[in-house]
Amino acid sequence: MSEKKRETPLLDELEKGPWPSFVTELKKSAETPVIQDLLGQLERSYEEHLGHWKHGGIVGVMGYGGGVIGRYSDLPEEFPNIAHFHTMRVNQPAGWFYTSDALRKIADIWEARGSGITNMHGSTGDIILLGTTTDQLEPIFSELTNIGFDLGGSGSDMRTPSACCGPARCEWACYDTLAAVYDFTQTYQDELHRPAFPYKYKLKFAGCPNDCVASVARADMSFIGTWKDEIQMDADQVRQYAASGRIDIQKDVCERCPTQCMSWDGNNLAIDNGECVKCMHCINVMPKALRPGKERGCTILIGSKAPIMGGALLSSVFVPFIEMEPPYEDIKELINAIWDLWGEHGKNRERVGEFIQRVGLGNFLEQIGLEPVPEMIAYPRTNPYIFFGEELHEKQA
Amino acid sequence: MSEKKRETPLLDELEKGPWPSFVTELKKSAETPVIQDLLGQLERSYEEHLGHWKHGGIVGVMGYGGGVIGRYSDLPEEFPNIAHFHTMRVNQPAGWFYTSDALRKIADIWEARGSGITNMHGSTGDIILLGTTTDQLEPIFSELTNIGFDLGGSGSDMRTPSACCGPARCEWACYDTLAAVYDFTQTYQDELHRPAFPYKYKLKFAGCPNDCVASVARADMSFIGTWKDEIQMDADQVRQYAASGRIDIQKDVCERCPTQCMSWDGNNLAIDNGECVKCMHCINVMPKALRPGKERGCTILIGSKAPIMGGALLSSVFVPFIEMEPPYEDIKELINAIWDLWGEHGKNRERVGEFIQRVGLGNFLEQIGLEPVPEMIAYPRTNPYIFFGEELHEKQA
Amino acid sequence: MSASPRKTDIGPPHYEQFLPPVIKKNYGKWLYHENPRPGVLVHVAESGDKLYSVRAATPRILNVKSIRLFADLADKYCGGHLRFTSRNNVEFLLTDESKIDALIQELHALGYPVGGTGNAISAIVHTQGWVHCHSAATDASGVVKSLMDELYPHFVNMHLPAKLRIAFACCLNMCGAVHCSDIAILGVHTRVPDVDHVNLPKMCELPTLIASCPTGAIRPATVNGAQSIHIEEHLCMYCGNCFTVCPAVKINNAKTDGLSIWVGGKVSNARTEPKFSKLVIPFLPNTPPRWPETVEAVKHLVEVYAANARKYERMSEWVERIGWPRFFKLTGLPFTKYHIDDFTHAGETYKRSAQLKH
Amino acid sequence: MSASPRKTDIGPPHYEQFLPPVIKKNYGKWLYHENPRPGVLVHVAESGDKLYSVRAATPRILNVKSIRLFADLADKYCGGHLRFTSRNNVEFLLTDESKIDALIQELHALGYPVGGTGNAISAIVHTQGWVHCHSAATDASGVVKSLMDELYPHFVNMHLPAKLRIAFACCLNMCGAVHCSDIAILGVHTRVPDVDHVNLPKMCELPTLIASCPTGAIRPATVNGAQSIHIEEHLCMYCGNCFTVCPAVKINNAKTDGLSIWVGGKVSNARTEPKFSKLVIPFLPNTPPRWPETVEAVKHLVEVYAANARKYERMSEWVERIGWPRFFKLTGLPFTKYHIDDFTHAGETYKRSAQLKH
Ligand code: SRM
Ligand code: SRM
Ligand code: SRM
Ligand code: SRM
Ligand code: SF4
Ligand code: SF4
Ligand code: SF4
Ligand code: SF4
Ligand code: SF4
Ligand code: SF4
Ligand code: SF4
Ligand code: SF4
Repeated sequence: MSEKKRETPLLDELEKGPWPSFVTELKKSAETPVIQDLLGQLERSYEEHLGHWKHGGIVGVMGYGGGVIGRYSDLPEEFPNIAHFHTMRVNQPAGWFYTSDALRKIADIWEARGSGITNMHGSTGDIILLGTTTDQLEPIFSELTNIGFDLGGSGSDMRTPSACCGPARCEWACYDTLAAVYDFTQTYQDELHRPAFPYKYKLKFAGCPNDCVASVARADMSFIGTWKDEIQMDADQVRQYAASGRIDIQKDVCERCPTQCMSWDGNNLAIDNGECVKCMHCINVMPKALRPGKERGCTILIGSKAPIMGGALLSSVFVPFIEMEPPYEDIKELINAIWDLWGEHGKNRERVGEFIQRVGLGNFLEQIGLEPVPEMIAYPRTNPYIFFGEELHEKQA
Repeated sequence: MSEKKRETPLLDELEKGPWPSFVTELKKSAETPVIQDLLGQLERSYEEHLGHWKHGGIVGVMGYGGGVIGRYSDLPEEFPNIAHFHTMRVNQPAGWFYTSDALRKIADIWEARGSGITNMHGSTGDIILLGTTTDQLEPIFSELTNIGFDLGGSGSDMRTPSACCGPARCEWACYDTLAAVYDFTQTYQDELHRPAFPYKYKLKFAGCPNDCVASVARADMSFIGTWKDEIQMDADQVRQYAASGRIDIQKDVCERCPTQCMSWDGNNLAIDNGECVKCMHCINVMPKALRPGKERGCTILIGSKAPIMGGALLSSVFVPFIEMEPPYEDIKELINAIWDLWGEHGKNRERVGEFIQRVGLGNFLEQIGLEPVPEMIAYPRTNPYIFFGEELHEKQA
Repeated sequence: MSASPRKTDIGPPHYEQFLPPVIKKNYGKWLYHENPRPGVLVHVAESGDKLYSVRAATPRILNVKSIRLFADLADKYCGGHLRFTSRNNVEFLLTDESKIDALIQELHALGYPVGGTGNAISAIVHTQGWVHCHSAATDASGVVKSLMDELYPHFVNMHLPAKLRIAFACCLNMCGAVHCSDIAILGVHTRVPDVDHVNLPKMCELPTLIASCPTGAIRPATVNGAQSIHIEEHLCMYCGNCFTVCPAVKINNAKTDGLSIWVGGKVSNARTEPKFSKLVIPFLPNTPPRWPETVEAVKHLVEVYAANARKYERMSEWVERIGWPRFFKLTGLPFTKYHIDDFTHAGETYKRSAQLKH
Repeated sequence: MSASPRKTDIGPPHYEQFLPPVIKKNYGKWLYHENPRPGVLVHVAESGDKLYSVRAATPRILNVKSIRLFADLADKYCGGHLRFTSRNNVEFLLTDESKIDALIQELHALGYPVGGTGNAISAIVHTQGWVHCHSAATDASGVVKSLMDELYPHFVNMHLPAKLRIAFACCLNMCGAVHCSDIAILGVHTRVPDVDHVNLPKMCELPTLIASCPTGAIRPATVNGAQSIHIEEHLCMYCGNCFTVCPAVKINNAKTDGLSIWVGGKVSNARTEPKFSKLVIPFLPNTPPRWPETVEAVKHLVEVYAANARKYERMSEWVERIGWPRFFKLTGLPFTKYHIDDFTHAGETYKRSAQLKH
C-alpha cells in the first residue's frame, strides 16, 4: 500500500497561496513510505473531519521518564508505516540560536532514523522531532547526545525552560536571559528528565516587561526583567523623535503611560520615575531616546497555565524584585522549597498556580518562608472571611 | 431594682464630646424603668465586652409575618423591664419627608406603648421603634394604622423599599423616585408583610448615577436613574466656572472623565455624548452649567447584598435602560417572573444575586424571557467551558 | 383610637402630604443647587424659587422627646416641614434665607451640629450593636460616637478632597453597608463558636444549621447520645452565620471579639465604578467606652488621605492611583497574610502582571 | 557514533558556541534598534557595530531538507549564524547590510516570505492538530495556513495600529496559549464524550478519571457487570480532560467538533496589564481544507480593528476603550448566552455599575 503515491486532493489545496505550506514540507519527502502514510492518514482526517491518533503505552529512552510523546495511528492496517509515530522533544539551545553546522547534524540524524519532519519549534520551546518508532528512540538519543544535544521535558516534570534572545540581540534585556535559562536547565536536569512532580512545571525567562516569551501566560514560573531606578534618557533624541513627526510625544507617549507619570512641554520630557510601573511603552516607542534604568533585575511571577482544570491563570507576583546573579542561590532555594511543598501536598495534575489558590497564597508563603508584601496582590481581601487561627491572640498577648 | 437609678460610669463617658450622644438620648427618659434596665444592661455589656440579647420565638402582629424583630434579654432577672424588647419596623414615607404633626403622633404612640427610643432611621430605611413587649404589638399597630402608617419588612419577604429625595429636592432626578417607591411599595404590600421568599428582597430607588441610597450595594433590585441623549449644557455658565477659578475645567473635569470624552479649549467645552457613560462627574462639579439629558429613565441592576454567605455582591446590569412611567407594567412583569423563578428554585436563604450566579446569568435570562445584551457584562467569558447543549447543532441544522 | 376597625396593608402614607409648598410647586423643576456653607444647601428652581436645606447631625438613636424638639423647630422655621437623609441626618427645609442663622444656632445649642454636606465626612451609617442585636461583636453607637467626636471638624467643614463615607457594622452581616464605604469599621468574631450541645437539639434544625456554613465547617455529630454538630476548627472563619440560624451555637466572645478596618469602597458611579472596601487592619481590640485604638486608626487614615489625595479623588480613587504598596507605606500599616484573600475568588485578587513600582 | 559510552543529563549545548562574533563582542551592549523595513531589524551597539536580523516565515512544520536550505543561506549570508523566534519564525543574522536584499530575494523565491516585525501580524503560534495529536477538534497547520494566506499582507507590511498576535489551539488544553492572544482560534468539542465501556476497565484508572472532570460530571457506574462510569450530560462542557487521562472516553466527534474565536488577550506589560482573550464567536463549523467561515471571521475582526483602533492600541486596549457593547455593534457579531461566563468566577464578569453608553 505504501508503494504507490497516495492521492491527497484536499491537502493539495493547502499548497496554494503565499504562506509557506506544511503540505509542501511533508511532500518534500514524498518518496518515503512514512510520509506517504502520514499524508494518507491526514487526507483521511480532512475527509472525515476526524483525527486518527491515539496515545498508548508510555515510551521513552532508558532512565528518562520524559522527552518522548508516544503516538499510534488508530488505522495501523491502512497506514502501517505510522503505526508508531512518536515525537521526541529535544531541548533547544538558549534563545534558539544555531549554527548551520549544528542544524545539519540534527537533520542528518532525524532523516536517517525518523520521519525527517520537525517543528521548529514546539510551543514550549523544544525542537520537535515528529514521528519515529520505539526501536529508534535509543539510537537517536545516543546520536543526539554525541552531538551535544539532550531531550526536553514531558509529563509531570520540569518542562524545557525557554528564554527570549535577551542581551544577545536586545538592548532592553534587564538580565542575562540566556545565562539564566542555561544555568537553571543544567541545574535541574534530573527534574527535567524524570517526572516526579504532581504535574508539569514550566520556567520562562523574559529580559524585560515586554515578555517576548509569553512567560506571564505560559510558565509556572515567569522571570520578567525589570529595573528599579530612573529610565535612561537622551533628551536630544527625544527632541529628534518629536521633530521627526512620526510620533506625537504628548498623545502617543505621555497620554498612553499607565500611571500618567510623564510630562512633555514641547521641548523637555519629564518622567516621575517613582510612579513608573516599568511597562516599557515609552521605551518601546522611542528606543533611541529611552532605555531601562541601570539597577536591573527581575520580577518573579508564579502560576500561569492553560484552562485545565480550574481555569486558565496568569502568573502572579512572587518576588517583586531580585537581582539575577549566578549562581542564583536564593532563587534556587525558593524553587526547591516550592517543589517540596507542592510535591508533598499538590494533588495529581494540580499545577502550582492552582495549588496556591487552593491552599491560599498567605499559607503558601508562610510554608516556604517568604514574607507577604502588598506587591503580590492587586488589592487586599474584600470579604471578611478571615482565618485568624490561634496566632492572632497569641500575638495580642 | 428598676427603682433606683443605675450607675453607668462607662456610658457616661459617651456623653462627652461635640457629637450628639445616644446615651444622652437614652437618659432623656432616665425616669422610666425600661430605660433604666436598658442603660443597666448596656453598661454591663460595656464592662464585659459582651452583648446580652438573644432572639427567641418569632413575634409579630396578626396576619403579618414581618415587621417585628423579637428580642429578649439574656439577663431577664436583673433587667426585667427589657426581658422582652422587640423592635417594630415602620415603613417610612417616601424620601423620609415628614410634617411635625406626623412625627408628634408617632412619638406619642411610642412613648405611651414603647420605650420611647427610635432609630431615625434603620439602614433599610424604616422608622425603627426600638423596644416594646409582645402584648403591645397589636395596640401599637392599630394606632399606627389609624394615623396612616404601616409596618415595614423583615424576614424572607420584600423589604421596605427606599428612595432618594429625587425630584422633590434634587435637580438631577432622572425619574420620579418618590412616585416609584410609593407605587411599588403599595403594589407589593402582601409580599412586604408576609414572608414567602427564599430570603429577603430589597428595592432601592436612586434618581441618578450618584446613587444616594446606595442601591447598587444594598438592594436586590437597584433602580438608578440615567439618560440617553446629550448632557444639557449652558456654555456661559461653563465659562463662569472657568473664570471663577474655583475649578480647573481641563484638570478637574475633562481629565477626570472616565471615558475622556470631553475637551476644553479654554472657551468651549465639547462633550462626545456617544462615549459618555453617564457617570455624573462633570455635572456634579458644575451643577449650574451641566444637567442630565432630556430622554430620561433608569438602569435596573440586580443582586447586591452583604457577605452572607457566598460573599458580598454589587448589583449587576439587568435592564440597561427603561423609561419609568406608571404603572410600570413591564418592570412588574419582570419582578413577578423573577420572584416565580427564584421562589421555586432558590435555596433557603439564597439571595437572588447568589441564585443568578448559581444557575448562570444566561440561563436565568432565558427562564424569565429576557434577551442577553452585552451591557449586562463587563466582558465575555474567558474560559472555554461552554455548555452548548443540544440547541447548538439544532440551530446549525 | 384602637376602637376603629383593624386596618392592614395600607402601606406608608402618601409622601405628597409631607412636602412643603415650595417643593409641591417646583417638584421636578429644580435647576441647580449650591452649597453656600457647611450643612446648608440651596436648591434653585426654574421658577426662581429657592429651597434652603439645613442638615443637622443626629445620633440616629433618637428619643421621642428629641423628635418633638425637631418638630418644634420645623414649625418655627419651616412651616412644619423636615426630612431625614439616607445617612440619618435631619434636614430642615426653609424658604426664608434670613432664618437660617437662627435655626443653626438653636440646633447647635440643642447639641445637633450642622454640617455633613459637600466634601465632608457625613454621619456614619451604622447598626444596633449591644443596644439591640444578639450577634454584635462590639457596640455600634459607642464606636460611632467616639469616632465622630474626633472627626467632628470634618463634619462641620468641607475641606476634604471629596466626600468621605464612613460606615460601621457590628458583625459580618454588615447591616451598615460597610462593604462599599471609603472607610469601614467592622466588628469581627475571631474564635470558633461554642456549641451548646444540651439546647441545640431543642432549638435548631440540623439541616438548616449545617447548610448555613459558607465553608462547610459544620458536620453532624452525636454528642453524649443526642444529635448535635461538630465544627471543623480549621474550616471556620467565625462569620457567625450558624449563630444567626441557631442561637445554641454561640459566636460572641468577650475576650476575642474585636474590630477590623476597611477602606476604598464606593457606591456612586462618579468617575469610577462602585467598588468594595478592602481590608487594611485585620484586628483591633474591643475597648469600650471609647475604643481609642480604632479612633486613632481611622483618624490616621483620614489624615493620610486628606494630605495626599487630589481634588475630587475619593479614597478608592486615591489608593488606586498610588497603588496598594504605596498605601501601606504611607499609612505605615503592616501588611500580613490576613490581607491576602483566600475565599472563593481569591485568585482574582493576586497581582497578575509585572507592572510594579520599585 | 553510538559506539561511544552512553551520555545522559548533559542538557542543551551551551548557547555561546552558536552566537555570531558580532553578538559575542556586543553581548549586553546593544544601544537601540530600528525596524527599517518589514522583516528587517537593525540593532546598533554601543561600539557602533550593527547587527541586521532578517525574519522569515516558516510553516513551523519543517522538513529537514528545508532546514538544510536555511543552513546554506546562513553560510552564504551570515557566517553560518541563524536563530528561530518564540513565534517560530527564522531569523538570519547579518553584519553586511548590502547582502540583505539578496537574502530576502532568495527567501521569497524559496517560499519563505520576510516580514512579521513591528506593527504587523506575525506567525500564528499553533499546535499539532490532526498531524500528531489525539485530542484535536480540528487541524492546526491547515487552519493556520488558510488564515495566513489571507492575512499575508499584514505579515509583509507594518500598517496595523500595534502588534496583532494570533494564536491557534486544537483543543481546550490550549497548547498554543490562545488564552492570551489578540485573536485566538480554539478547536472545540461540543458533545458529551462516548464511553467505550468495554475497554474502559482495562485502559483507565477510575479515581483518576473521575477526578479529571472540572465540573464533577463523571460518576462511577456499573455497566453490564463491569465497573465503568456514567457522565451527567447537563454537567459536561466537553473539555476533553477525561479523554486526556482515559482514551476510552472518546471526545472527538466528526459531526459536532468545531472552532471558536476569542479576542482581546495580551501578554506584554506595555501600557496595560496582561489579560485573557474573551469569547466572541462560540462556534464555527469544521470545514477543511480551507475553513472559509473561520478565515472570513478572523479577517473581518482584523479589518474592524485596523479601521477603528488608535495608534499603539492593541486589540484589547481598543475594545476596552470602546466597550464590549460597541465591539459587538461594530463587528456585527451576535451576543448570546454562550458569551456570558458561567464557570467558577462568572459573577466577576457581570457589569456591576451603571456606567453605560446608551
Ligand atoms: C507539542 C506541543 C504543542 C505544539 O505543537 O507545539 C504540545 C503538545 C501536547 N500537549 Fe501541550 N504541548 C505543547 C505546549 C503546551 C503549552 C505552551 C507552552 O508550554 O508554552 C501549553 C499551555 C501552557 C501550560 O503549560 O499551561 C500546553 C498545555 C497543555 C495541557 C494543559 C495543561 C494545563 O494545565 O492546562 C495539556 C493537558 C495535559 O497536560 O494533560 C497538554 C498536553 C499535551 C499533549 C501531550 C496531549 C496529551 O493529552 O497527551 C500534546 C501532545 C501532542 C503530540 O501528539 O505531540 N498541553 N502545552 C507543545 C510542546 C512542544 C515543546 O515541548 O516545545
Ligand atoms: C435594624 C437593621 C440595622 C440598623 O440598625 O439599621 C438590621 C438589623 C438586623 N439585621 Fe440587617 N439590618 C438592617 C439593614 C441591613 C442592611 C442594609 C440595607 O438594608 O440597606 C443589610 C445589608 C444589605 C443586604 O441586605 O445584604 C443587612 C444585612 C443583614 C444580613 C445579611 C444578609 C445577607 O444576605 O448577607 C443579615 C443576616 C440574616 O438575614 O440572617 C441581617 C440580619 C439582621 C438581624 C435581623 C439579625 C438577625 O440575625 O436576626 C438584625 C436585627 C437587629 C435588631 O436586634 O434589631 N441583616 N441588614 C437594619 C434594618 C432597619 C430597617 O428596616 O430600616
Ligand atoms: C440627602 C441625600 C439623599 C437623600 O435622599 O437622603 C443626598 C443628597 C445629595 N447628594 Fe448624595 N445624598 C445623600 C447620600 C449619598 C450617598 C449614599 C450614602 O452616602 O450612603 C452617596 C453614595 C456615596 C458613595 O459613593 O459611597 C451619595 C453620592 C453623591 C455624589 C457622588 C460623590 C462622588 O464623588 O462619588 C454626589 C455628587 C457630589 O457630591 O458632587 C452627590 C450629590 C448630592 C446632592 C448635591 C444632589 C443635589 O443636587 O441635591 C445632594 C446634596 C449633597 C451633599 O450632601 O452635599 N451625592 N450621596 C443623602 C445625604 C446623606 C447625608 O446625610 O450625608
Ligand atoms: C524575536 C522575539 C523574541 C525572541 O527571542 O524570539 C521578539 C523580539 C522583539 N520584540 Fe517582542 N519579540 C518576540 C515575541 C514577542 C511576544 C511573544 C509572543 O508574541 O508570543 C510578545 C508578547 C505579545 C503580547 O503582548 O501578546 C512581544 C511583545 C513585544 C512588545 C510589546 C508590544 C505591545 O505593545 O504590547 C514589544 C515593544 C514594541 O513592539 O514596541 C516588543 C519588541 C521587540 C523588539 C523590538 C525588542 C528589541 O529591541 O529587539 C524585538 C523586535 C520586535 C519586532 O518583531 O518588531 N515585543 N514580543 C520574538 C519574535 C516573535 C516573532 O517571530 O514575531
Ligand atoms: S522580552 Fe524584552 S529583552 Fe527580551 S527580547 Fe523582548 S524586548 Fe528584548
Ligand atoms: S515605562 Fe510605562 S509607566 Fe514607566 S514612564 Fe514609561 S510609559 Fe510610563
Ligand atoms: S441620587 Fe441623584 S437624584 Fe437622587 S438625590 Fe442623589 S443626586 Fe439627586
Ligand atoms: S458624565 Fe461622566 S462620562 Fe459623561 S461626560 Fe461627564 S464625566 Fe464624562
Ligand atoms: S450588623 Fe450584625 S450585629 Fe449589627 S445589627 Fe446587623 S446583624 Fe446585628
Ligand atoms: S462561624 Fe461561620 S464559618 Fe464558623 S462554623 Fe459558623 S457558619 Fe461556619
Ligand atoms: S491543543 Fe490539544 S489537540 Fe492541540 S496539541 Fe495541544 S493537546 Fe493536542
Ligand atoms: S468532557 Fe470535560 S466536562 Fe465532560 S465529562 Fe469529560 S472532563 Fe467532564
